[in-house]
Amino acid sequence: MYTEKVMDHFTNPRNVGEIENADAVGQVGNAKCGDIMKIYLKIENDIIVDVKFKTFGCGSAIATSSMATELIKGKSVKEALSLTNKAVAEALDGLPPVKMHCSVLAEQAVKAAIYDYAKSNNLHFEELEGFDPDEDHDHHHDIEDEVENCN
Amino acid sequence: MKKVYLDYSATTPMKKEVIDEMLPYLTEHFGNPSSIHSFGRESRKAVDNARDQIAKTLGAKSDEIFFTAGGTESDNWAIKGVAYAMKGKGNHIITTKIEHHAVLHTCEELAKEGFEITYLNVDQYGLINLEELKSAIKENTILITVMFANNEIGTIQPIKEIGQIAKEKGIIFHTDAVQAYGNVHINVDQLGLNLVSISSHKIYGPKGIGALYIRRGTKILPFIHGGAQEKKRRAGTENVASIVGFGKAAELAHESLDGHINRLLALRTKLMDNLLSKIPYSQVNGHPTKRLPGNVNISFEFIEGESLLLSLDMVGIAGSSGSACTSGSLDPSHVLMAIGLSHEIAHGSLRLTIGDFTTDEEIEYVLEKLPPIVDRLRQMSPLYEKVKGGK
Amino acid sequence: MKKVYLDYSATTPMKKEVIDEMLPYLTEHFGNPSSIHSFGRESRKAVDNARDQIAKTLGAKSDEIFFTAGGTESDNWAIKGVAYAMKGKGNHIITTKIEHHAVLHTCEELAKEGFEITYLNVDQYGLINLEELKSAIKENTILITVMFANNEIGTIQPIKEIGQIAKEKGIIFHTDAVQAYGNVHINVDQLGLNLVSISSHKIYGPKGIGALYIRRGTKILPFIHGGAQEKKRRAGTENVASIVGFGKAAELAHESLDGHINRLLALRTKLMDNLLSKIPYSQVNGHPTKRLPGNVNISFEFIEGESLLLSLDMVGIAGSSGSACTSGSLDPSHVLMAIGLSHEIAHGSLRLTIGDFTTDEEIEYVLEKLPPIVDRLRQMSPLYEKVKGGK
Ligand SMILES: Cc1ncc(COP(=O)(O)O)c(C=O)c1O
Ligand SMILES: Cc1ncc(COP(=O)(O)O)c(C=O)c1O
Ligand code: FES
Ligand code: FES
Repeated sequence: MYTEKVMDHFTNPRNVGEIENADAVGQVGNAKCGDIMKIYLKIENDIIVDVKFKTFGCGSAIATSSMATELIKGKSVKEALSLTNKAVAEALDGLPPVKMHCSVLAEQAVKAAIYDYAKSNNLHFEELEGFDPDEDHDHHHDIEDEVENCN
Repeated sequence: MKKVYLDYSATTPMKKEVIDEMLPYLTEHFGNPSSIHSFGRESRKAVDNARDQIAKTLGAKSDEIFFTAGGTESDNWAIKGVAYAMKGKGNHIITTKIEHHAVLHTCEELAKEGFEITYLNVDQYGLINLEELKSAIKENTILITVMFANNEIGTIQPIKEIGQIAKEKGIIFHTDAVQAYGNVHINVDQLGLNLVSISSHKIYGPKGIGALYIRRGTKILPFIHGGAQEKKRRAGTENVASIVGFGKAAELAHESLDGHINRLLALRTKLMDNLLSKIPYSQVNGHPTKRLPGNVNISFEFIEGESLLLSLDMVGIAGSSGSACTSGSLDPSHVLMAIGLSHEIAHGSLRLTIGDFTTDEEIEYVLEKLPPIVDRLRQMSPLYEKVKGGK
Repeated sequence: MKKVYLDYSATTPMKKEVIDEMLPYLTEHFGNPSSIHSFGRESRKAVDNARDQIAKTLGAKSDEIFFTAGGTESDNWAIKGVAYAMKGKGNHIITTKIEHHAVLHTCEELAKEGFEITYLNVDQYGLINLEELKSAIKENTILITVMFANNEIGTIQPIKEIGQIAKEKGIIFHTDAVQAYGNVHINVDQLGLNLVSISSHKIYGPKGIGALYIRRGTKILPFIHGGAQEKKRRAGTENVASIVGFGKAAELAHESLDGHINRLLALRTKLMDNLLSKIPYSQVNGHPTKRLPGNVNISFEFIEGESLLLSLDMVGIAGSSGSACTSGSLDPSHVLMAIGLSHEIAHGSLRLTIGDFTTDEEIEYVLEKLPPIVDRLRQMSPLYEKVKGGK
């Protein structure tokens, strides 16, 4: 059900861990639907020089966390803010429809970390207008297409 | 790669004797049992023989066994069949919160049609409370349907006591014995059962075939209409080869039941005890003793089931989980919720189910591979940080 | 003893390629397709592949094919599923007098629940009248269900024309194509079909497996409730091996359809023409040309079908009959009654259905054995005396 790339990032996730004295930390998700993602950023001159993550979630959640960190590493904060969940999913050669919501979390986690960065540095990003890292992100599970485990 | 199948509750491989018994009916003996010529009679004999074999395993009469396409159809038939047959008498059905979806969703459909459903609670082990059952019974109660053993946590209900209560009140009692059959002794008379659902692919027989035991005199309407098969109670050309396989599988399971139970129990104990002692922050779900012999269900805190299953799959180990991430709905398993687990704990649940082909070596393999996988996932989990940090 | 099977409409032997394709799924590939581990994924792939194979034979999309336990379940599902889904819009269903019992009895059940059923007449050949259909349509008509080809007399209905009428009126059109499938070209778009029932064991596949084609957007409720299989529309662990066999059988049937039709037609013509010329007081039932290629249905006056079948069976020939004596009810076949046969003529009906393994030599054998049997039975028949006496 998962592409080779997803399985690769699940098996050998890039950038797992924590950054001590991180410049920004973001955590999103809620344990109710299975996903918690935490991202640590080291930022120098507006460039993300290091990034680490921890994830409690399914294979897709772990793989998208890993891919998202790869995609923003070395990028400017601005560029990182433009990261979409679709881009993460595409970089993984796609996700099953029922697992798309997991990639939303990766996007949200990056935003949450930058939100943290903006707050402590008194910066303003219009991309973050209306963004609330503490809200319950509704990564709308599409019940219709999903598979229950009934055996 | 080494392959270790520990998902016997999902489905079982077929036994060689079962396939051998089926093969002639997939090749030369292909007649339709309803035909009166020799091809048909050959098939008819085979179907009758399988019916005898299955009846024997339940202490039932042959004419009380009706073949279906599986456990799901049996459950649908039993519940809707009784509901519609008895609706002149009442519209109240009692079931539990931890039934298989084949029962739960059928009850929900009936609720839409105006039937009233009581869902009994279960305790932390997954057991219903007999007093709660008694007080749930009303004038208009027409059916009690309580599963024999649960597919996720393996808990075995006090079926005999339920049967007694049902009998005293004159209420029809159905049990979904899909998981129990072939793993527990079942005698329909001793247990006071009116209707029993069973399924072949859980007992080393073919998929797509099951049966409903219907005690003589039980008021139940047909569910699938058409030809006059199964004494006009279940239409459709008989699935002869699969019926033959199911009969053989049932016979084999019955003959070796005690040995099977003991063997599975030994392997189960070894697997469960060692996992618990090797892996901190783990807990068993289900009852310590009133449980299916092959069922292990453990929650590992701080990790999520699908990741665990994928990691196990990569080392060739096949299991299942009650995590929401594998369930497709926003919520984790309704069974794990009903026994009072928190969402987090339910998420980290792993079901490993042992069967007749499981070896001691396979258990050793799991005991070697599983702990480091749990550890690796925990290292990645934001939830684990606090604990490590010496909370 | 020589064995000549001429009851292909009752059921068919499996083709070797079909069994070969199934075997791995009866042995090593036994996983439950709902499981996420490698065992499950292997099965899931096989089920998806079979779905593609079948979709292709109907000119349908793969996600419009839903597996069932056979033609009977498909018919039950189609009719009840639409009836319950559409009951807000209307309660009138149009069908025919010559449907298979899977359709007729389901309609009768719905009639008990307050649905209104119109049973269209058929002419002497078994054809419905399109004008009668048109005038039967009412404001509250929600479903037209007309079989593609009849199982007894082989008559093929004007499905395309019915599809057009249904489409114009915006009514859902279901056809029971259990007999037609694999014997007639079927394209769901060209024929304007919303729902199509098919069954594997009529096309050299395994018994106990079938499918319902459901056009995207068709309003239909599930029939069997439970797990989330078949996109939550048909619960129950998938019958993987049989699904694989069905897929292969469908593919084979589709590939060789024209050759199959021509071969059967040649044998059928030989058998029918010779029987008619060799045996006096005999008549063909069904349409001379709009009929299934392998179907022979002849009535021999003055004799009764069961006696004939038994006598044929004693020389190894397997056929069937619409006689009341084989039907278990007091009346002869409702189909033969609907085309206007008298009880006596219906009683003496014999159905011989030809299939892919039928040889010319077998036809010769029947032509040799059948006439003296008919004659012997006639000599015993009191009805025959008058004729002999030169009436
Ligand atoms: C308890 C229980 N009931 C019913 C079923 C459904 O049986 P089947 O898969 O044969 O439809 C299952 C297994 O899937 C089960 O575990
Ligand atoms: C026209 C027709 N419809 C439905 C059926 C039922 O199909 P199944 O035997 O697969 O249930 C049959 C054959 O028995 C048939 O000939
Ligand atoms: S984290 Fe639960 S489905 Fe992806
Ligand atoms: S004469 Fe015996 S059943 Fe017809």
